[in-house]
Amino acid sequence: MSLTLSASVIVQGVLTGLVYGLMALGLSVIFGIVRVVNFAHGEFAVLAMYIAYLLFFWLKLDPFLAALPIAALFFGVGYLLQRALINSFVARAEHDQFILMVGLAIVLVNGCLMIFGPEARHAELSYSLDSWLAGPLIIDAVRVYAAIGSLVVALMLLAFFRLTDTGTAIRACADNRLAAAIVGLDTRRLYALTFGLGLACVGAAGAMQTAIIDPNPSLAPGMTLLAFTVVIVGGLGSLIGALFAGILIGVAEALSSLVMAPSMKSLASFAVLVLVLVLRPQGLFGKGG
Amino acid sequence: MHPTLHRLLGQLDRRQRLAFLGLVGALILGPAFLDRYLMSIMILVFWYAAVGQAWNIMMGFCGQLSLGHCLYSGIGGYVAALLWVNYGIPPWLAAVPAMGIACACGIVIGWLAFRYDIGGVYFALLTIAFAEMARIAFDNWAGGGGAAGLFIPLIPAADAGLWTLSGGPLQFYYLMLGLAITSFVAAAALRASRLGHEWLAIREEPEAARALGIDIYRAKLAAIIVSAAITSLAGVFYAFYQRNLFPSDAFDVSRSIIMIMGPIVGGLGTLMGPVIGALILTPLGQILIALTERLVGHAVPGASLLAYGALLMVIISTNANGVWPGLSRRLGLAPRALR
Amino acid sequence: MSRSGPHFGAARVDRRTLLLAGTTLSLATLAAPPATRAQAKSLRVASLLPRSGFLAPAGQSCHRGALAAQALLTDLGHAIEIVHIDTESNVETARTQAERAINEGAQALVGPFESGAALAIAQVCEQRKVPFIVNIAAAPQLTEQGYQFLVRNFQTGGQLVANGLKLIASLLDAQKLSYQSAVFLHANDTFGTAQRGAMDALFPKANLPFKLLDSIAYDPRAQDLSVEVTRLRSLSPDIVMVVTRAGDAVKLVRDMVRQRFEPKAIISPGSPGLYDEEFFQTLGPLSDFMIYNVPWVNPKSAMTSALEKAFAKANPSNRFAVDCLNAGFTFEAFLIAADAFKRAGTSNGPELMAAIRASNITEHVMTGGPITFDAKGQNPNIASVSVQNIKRTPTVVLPADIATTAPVMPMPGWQGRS
Amino acid sequence: MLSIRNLSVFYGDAQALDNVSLDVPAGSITAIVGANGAGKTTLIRTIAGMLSAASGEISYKERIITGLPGHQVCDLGIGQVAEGRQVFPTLTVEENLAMGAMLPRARASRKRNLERVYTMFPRLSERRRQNAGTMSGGEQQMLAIGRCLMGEPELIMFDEPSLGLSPALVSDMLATIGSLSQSGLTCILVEQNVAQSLKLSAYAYVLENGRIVLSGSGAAVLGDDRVRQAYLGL
Repeated sequence: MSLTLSASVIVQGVLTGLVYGLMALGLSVIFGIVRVVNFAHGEFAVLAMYIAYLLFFWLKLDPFLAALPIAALFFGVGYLLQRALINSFVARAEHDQFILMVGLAIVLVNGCLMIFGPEARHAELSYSLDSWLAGPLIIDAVRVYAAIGSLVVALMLLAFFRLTDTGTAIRACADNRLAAAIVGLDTRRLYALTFGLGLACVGAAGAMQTAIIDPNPSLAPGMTLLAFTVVIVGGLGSLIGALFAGILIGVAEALSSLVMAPSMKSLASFAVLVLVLVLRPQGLFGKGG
Repeated sequence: MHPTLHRLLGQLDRRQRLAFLGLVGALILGPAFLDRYLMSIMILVFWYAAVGQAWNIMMGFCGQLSLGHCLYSGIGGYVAALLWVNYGIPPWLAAVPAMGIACACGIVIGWLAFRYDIGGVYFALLTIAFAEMARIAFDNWAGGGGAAGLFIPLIPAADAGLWTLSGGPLQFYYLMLGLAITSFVAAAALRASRLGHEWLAIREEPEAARALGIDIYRAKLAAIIVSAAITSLAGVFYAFYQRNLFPSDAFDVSRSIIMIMGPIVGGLGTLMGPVIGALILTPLGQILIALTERLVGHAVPGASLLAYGALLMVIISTNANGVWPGLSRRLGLAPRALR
Repeated sequence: MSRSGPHFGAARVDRRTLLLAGTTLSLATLAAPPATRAQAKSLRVASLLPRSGFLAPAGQSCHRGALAAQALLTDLGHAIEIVHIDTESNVETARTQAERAINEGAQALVGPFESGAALAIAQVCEQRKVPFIVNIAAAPQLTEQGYQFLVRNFQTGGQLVANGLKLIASLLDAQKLSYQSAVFLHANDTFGTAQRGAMDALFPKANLPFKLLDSIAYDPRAQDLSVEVTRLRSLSPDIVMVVTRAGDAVKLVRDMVRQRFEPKAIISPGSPGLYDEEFFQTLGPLSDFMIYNVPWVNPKSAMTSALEKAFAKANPSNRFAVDCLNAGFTFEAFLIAADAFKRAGTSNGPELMAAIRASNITEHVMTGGPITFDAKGQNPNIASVSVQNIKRTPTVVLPADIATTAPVMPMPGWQGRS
Repeated sequence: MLSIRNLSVFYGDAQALDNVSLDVPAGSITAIVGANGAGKTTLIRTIAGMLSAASGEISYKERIITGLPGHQVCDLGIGQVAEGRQVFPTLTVEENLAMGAMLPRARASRKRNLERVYTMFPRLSERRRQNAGTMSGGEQQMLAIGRCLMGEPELIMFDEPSLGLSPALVSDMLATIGSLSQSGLTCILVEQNVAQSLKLSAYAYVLENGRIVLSGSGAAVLGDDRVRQAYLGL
């Protein structure tokens, strides 16, 4: 195995991994703070991908730009969803939340199937197939853009949580739900905001992924599973952790598909998950012991 | 009558006993009234009731959320099918190593998780991870047919029989009914046992359970072993019913999800929950297929599944503890032993 | 149980309504009227296809053929009534729906595009003595298990690969090309793995003029194939042999373009993926010049043009040229049932089945000889042809007697296509 | 200032408060004593809007507040220093304090209140960048009180503020509460140091199994034989 080959595979793994991280950010926010097991995560991402596709199809809007309006739309959807439906499940057991979200996932996927049909849709961007030569390495343009996008989204989230009062209040809710009620934080509103924010991330991630992956209804379950893996490996609620875990898994998968059959590469991500669960259950960047 | 069964029935009041025996009786006489389509549905209902009960032992009794139960049914099916196809070992014998290997997998998972106190969603993810790893392994293992699948050859009708699990729907109707009843009785007996009480204590108050001197690790491990054993036996029957196995189907997350929806919808931790859940969900899916076909025509694939998802959300939103607790109250079956 | 929560009042109503509704529905739909059987004037055939779920793209493509079949067979004077059932890409559903279809009067079953569901349906049909005509499903085991009520009008995986490899040799011969090396890349799913098995067994015996450098299995659920293409590129073969589905074929080509890897030929020895509408729509000019060696509609057959017209009428927004394999085999399955019904004059299962097994249909749409079935229920006369994408349209390029144009080899580079 | 009439609260089937009536006059300390599980914390959480009453009425400054959600109750000026301090462990001291000032009534004067809290507890000022979870129990209690003051409350409910503190710190804590009261704040004090807290209080209620069994001035209750026997072991 040549050095160049390994190097280019690692670069691809890092880029793919950042996209994994991007996909997991929204889940990290929802799962880490509201503690709702959002098993419809991948379905929401696919929905965002379809909307990005439609915006491109009708308005020729670039998916990387469409990320903004879609994030705004998803924020609203998430806010209302939490208020109207999920809030009554916050205090209920995980398995009840799980069934609710599975039901929602089935509705979303089959809604997409009924509207868009089973074939993947594709947004043909002028730069879809661009790549750059960097010495012996070939780097895909869209993956670089998506990786940058995921870093930007992560930074914005981080800034929101660190620098704004509302962001701090949301962290406070996650930190100690009882104390949040005691100091008079409107936890219902904050949870709705958080869920909205989480879905906004999913929306942005989905939109940007449209440049790389073609939306089709059967993508969703794999995305959900991957996002959960990334979030658990990175540590609940840790945004940096999600990005790092995404890269770790991306590189592990890429390298394993070099040394063994590529069809076994997701073995690597599950192996990482098992190792982390056993050795450091709070995740690589999780708090506490 | 078997003493355990006798003791269990003894716990029921007259009305409950009548209802229970009436239900069992009706199911036993079922084939006299059911056409083949309804029987094929009931076969699935029994199967899901059985594996739902097995899952319920782990989650409903002991509080350990497994989302990877397809691992056990898949292993059970694969081991028995491989032994039959390659060595001619009949499934009833092959079920022993099948259950053994499935239990061994359960022990490994339990050992990893319970030693380190991994619970809740983390445990769920661990179980999914193992099921997925099994899927990938079987997908790539040529000896087991790989992704191309493993096929159990058809046996000519003349030689078909119970011993080789190759009979018609009537045989599988009673086989699956027997499986469901067995798992129900096993769950009832376990729940009434010392181990069952330990499980309930662990589910409710793990710290208090520890303080009472309960060996939590051992009790949880027992739960996963019992659950894996029943599920893998069910997997053997299922494999010989369908007569083919594909890793992408046998070890798919969605199979685990379908397995656990019944007990949750029916009433988690109750004995009747998995039964009621299976009786609701499996026919519901079938009804919706036929209904949407009639209402919206055959031109809208996805409509029936969409309605299924929506109804699932309605059921779980309006039934805080599942359907059975409320239903049993209204039927006047005071929720004592059967709940 | 502790006292019920605050929702109890509301839940009670909901539950009761639900229960009531549920009971009514079950009565209405499950207990369907007993079917009028036996000597009906027309044959009722159920089409069982995975039109939702994982296999929906292919299932819907087949379904379009079933829609066309109803019209064309009626035109041809066959008395056939097709009912359409969605198997949801789920083996359990396939099985229960097969039972329901027969309950509701189906006298023959057609479907189901994939092997797992085919086996599930085969068992039902075997027990109920209702003929089952497999439209598409390649697992060799289907016709090796002794099913009496099953016939398959499709090639097995092994036949596909054997014919596919032969055609590759003919292509190289016809174009006087001497390619040195190939890599086999396949999706690690049911079909792909079966093809891999056939390839491993057949390639060493096929005496092809090039070396097989490696066989690479990839995960069809993977988000991209960049690493796989990187591996390919480092091997740098002349020919890339692929077994794909539409989604991953797109990923494969895109990553080849991005990594500027240009093999001299991309040839499928018998798989879908390279000719789905999704592939053409998504890749545009980049979809051109792919070659696939598969059974295809015979462009020189009169019935093919009739089917094409019926297809266009039933599915105005779809191209027959793209759907023709799925639609053609699905149509032929119904044709086989209708033809047997005409000859047998009865819809009685065993008699109809005997007629089906005795089929000898010379006038049909797919390439190859007349439709007949061997003792196992397999049609041995289906031929593969080489089809190449030219200007976003699948075009038969070999064998010469039915080819509409000559193959373009080696494949032009990715850049500058239009 | 606060008046409760015939309040009953249930946890599932269990009745936690049974027909409780009490009055909290403005500008003084009202003590509530009782054994563990008597319903003291339930009472405080019900006033705070965190639990809902089955029957009865709570009025604050002539306004009925029964059924208002917690954050609205807080915004009326009813603050709480909860049992076990309940700080936000991974937030810094300053962030913790900021959370106390999220109420609309306190937003504008946040800066001034922050200075006031830092003057009152210089220790918090020194540790303003430190995570609250890493501080000692006494410091966390200061933080809890400071955070409550950030919301500009007019009524503060203290739930076992001295729990887990050393005797010296307990005295400090009670002194702080006394001085807060002197500055014009109304206080409800739930304490296990019955003698010390009754001495500090103008009024007192004794809660047993969810019922008020005794009430009167702090001194009178302290002098009652039953109280002396049950809570002071005399």
